[in-house]
Amino acid sequence: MQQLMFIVISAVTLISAALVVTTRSLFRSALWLILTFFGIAGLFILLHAEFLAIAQILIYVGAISTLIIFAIMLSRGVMDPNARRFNDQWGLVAGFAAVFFVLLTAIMTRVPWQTTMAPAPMAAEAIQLLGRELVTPYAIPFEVASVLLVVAMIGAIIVARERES
Amino acid sequence: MSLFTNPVPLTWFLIVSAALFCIGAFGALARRNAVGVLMGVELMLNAVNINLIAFWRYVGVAQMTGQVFAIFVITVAAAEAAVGLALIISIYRQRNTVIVEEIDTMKG
Amino acid sequence: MFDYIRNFFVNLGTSWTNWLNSFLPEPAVTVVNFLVIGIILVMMPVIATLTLTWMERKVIGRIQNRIGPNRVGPWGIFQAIADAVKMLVKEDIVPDGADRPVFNLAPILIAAGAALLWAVIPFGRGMVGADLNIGVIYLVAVGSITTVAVIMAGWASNNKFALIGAFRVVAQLLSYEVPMILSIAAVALIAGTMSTMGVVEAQQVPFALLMPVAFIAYFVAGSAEVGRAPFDLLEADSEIVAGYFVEYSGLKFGWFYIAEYGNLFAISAIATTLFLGGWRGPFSHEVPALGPLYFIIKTILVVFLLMWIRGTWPRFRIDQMLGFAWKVLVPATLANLLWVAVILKLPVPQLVQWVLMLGGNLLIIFIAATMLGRAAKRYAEAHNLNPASSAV
Amino acid sequence: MLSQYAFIAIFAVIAFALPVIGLVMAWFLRPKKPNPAKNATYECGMETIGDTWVQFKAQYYLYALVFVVFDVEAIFVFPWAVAYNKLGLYALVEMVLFVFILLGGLLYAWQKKALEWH
Repeated sequence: MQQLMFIVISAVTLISAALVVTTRSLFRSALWLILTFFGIAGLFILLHAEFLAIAQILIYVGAISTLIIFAIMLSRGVMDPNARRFNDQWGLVAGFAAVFFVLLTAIMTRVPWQTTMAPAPMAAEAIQLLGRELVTPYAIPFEVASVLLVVAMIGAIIVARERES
Repeated sequence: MSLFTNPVPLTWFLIVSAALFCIGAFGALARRNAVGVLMGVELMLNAVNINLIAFWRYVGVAQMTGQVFAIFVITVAAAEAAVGLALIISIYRQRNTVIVEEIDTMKG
Repeated sequence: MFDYIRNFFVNLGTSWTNWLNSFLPEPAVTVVNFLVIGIILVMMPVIATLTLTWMERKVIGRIQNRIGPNRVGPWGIFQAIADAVKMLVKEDIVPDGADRPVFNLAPILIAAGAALLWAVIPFGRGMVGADLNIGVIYLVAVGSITTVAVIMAGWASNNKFALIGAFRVVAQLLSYEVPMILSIAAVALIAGTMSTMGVVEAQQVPFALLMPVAFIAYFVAGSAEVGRAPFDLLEADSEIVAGYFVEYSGLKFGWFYIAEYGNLFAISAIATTLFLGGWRGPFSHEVPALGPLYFIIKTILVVFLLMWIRGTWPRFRIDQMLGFAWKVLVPATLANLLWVAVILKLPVPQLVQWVLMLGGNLLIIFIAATMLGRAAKRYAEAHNLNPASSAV
Repeated sequence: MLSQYAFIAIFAVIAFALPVIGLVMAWFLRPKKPNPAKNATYECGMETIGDTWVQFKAQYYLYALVFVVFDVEAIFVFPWAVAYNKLGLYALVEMVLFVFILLGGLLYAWQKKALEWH
């Protein structure tokens, strides 16, 4: 059952990801991106990382895609339906990406991963454990994350604000 | 029937993640539109997250390190998207274009 | 016999499962049960629309000194059915230049989002679709589907009013989602769990009494999220026609309508679950069958409160509305979150903790009200208004 | 535990199926007589003026921006909240610091009138 679910979910994820980078209309691209994010959330659930799955939906679907769609709407020049999608080197890039994928796959299938497949912690405890680790060993990154967010917000506000004229 | 009973091997997740990463890389390098480039980058970051979580599940499930790192990756992705898109909007306002090739000069 | 009735709903479920087990293999029983529960839950928005539209018309009618619907059936109770039939047989118009696939997908998505909320809402002890350990943020995350659907509807309609409406609604949804998340976080903090069942079990005292700030913030944010007056800017007829779904007609419009009432009902149910003790009530532990009854009564009371507010209050302006979310609700809910965290670490008996929480919350409300009053006074002076006539 | 999510998956399928079934039913029941006037974009009865792509204000983006920051903050707050009872005083101190840094950001946005509707 898990393998079947995995195949279905990853097929959805990869197909919609491919559509993200190839669709001509940027708005539709963004919609495919949202579907990709949902697919990735599904993969996280198969991996017993429920909190990450929900965070994925909350942040990527709820927040980042909204930002992206707003940016698409705010730069309406992109709506030209006849504009070229790719730059001149796209063939080269496609070849490079394909080769890179083959290379990665070849490496990863050869490595004898020492998988333990220990049972995942009970879901409820997993989140408590996560909370504990966030504030105990990762206390500094935890605070730095907050600083990063605020700095990003301030920077983005300065950049995006309309000049008073 | 093995599709119904066997657990998913780690390699499968890694392959999907690699595929996603390459698709994202293609988008980031080949798209002309700056927002499209950014979407490609987001895909790449997501591929990284799949790897982090897969290794957490299969190798280090006793600690939450993989999940913690994935959360930080999400945080950084959000910050990157916020600033990147703000830059795109600002550039659009000044140059009236979001095509990457047309905004490659640093001089105003 | 009495024992059976005492926990009627759960026992009924057990009997049903046993009956299925007598002729079906184990996995099939699970699937059939999932399907049955799923179909019941998915109908909740539709049921909510059929009953609440009637209730709303009656309540608003009473507030406005009218009778409300009274022609179709006794007291007009079949009015909603008549409306449903009308929507079903009405011609569907897709405007020129619309992005058809996206245009058609938007109402489906918004209706599905409204239904998905019900998966984690507990109706009684052991009566929940899925007791997820991340239940409370699941509710928030599902809400983001609505945001996407709204943008899709606005964009696909090829209509500037729809697009402007969509943008406004999204700005509203985003702004009010923050205080909503923060008030839910305070609930998770006291309960020590994110499972909706766990939250109800943890409410020896309804959380609304411990942290009125979080409850009020959730209530206000909830009514803003479903776009109810005084936050009904998306339907502000005089300003932007009918908002992001102007171009929809027939059942496609119907699904937006159903999603709106489904969300109204769901928001009330969530407020009940998180802040008003859910299915808990007198004797609910001895007689678990009373649980769903308490749950429904409390939910309907919250719905009634929302209707009352709609019938009484004038509409906010968009700047006031967004300002209220960011400048009043967000600081207040953040203060509440930290205050509750501080109290939980104090080495005092639980009762003292509760009193301190309530006290701190009342202080927060007092400070917020004072600052709002001052802001209103400043605004009135700046605009030469009579202070008595200016709100917020 | 995964069975709970199997329910969510099945439920999601049903939740999408219901509106689709409804729309298919309506498709059979309703009249279909389109004409150009009906299909025109609705604009209070007037002829449509100009492009749909009116320029939007960056203000919308600023709201989304502040929202993103607080949304990301939520994924730090929730695990902390659930684990809080089992953690020492340092958890409180860290969260106070975390929230105050964010509050600083909010105050900045407030000062710079990023939260103001123009």
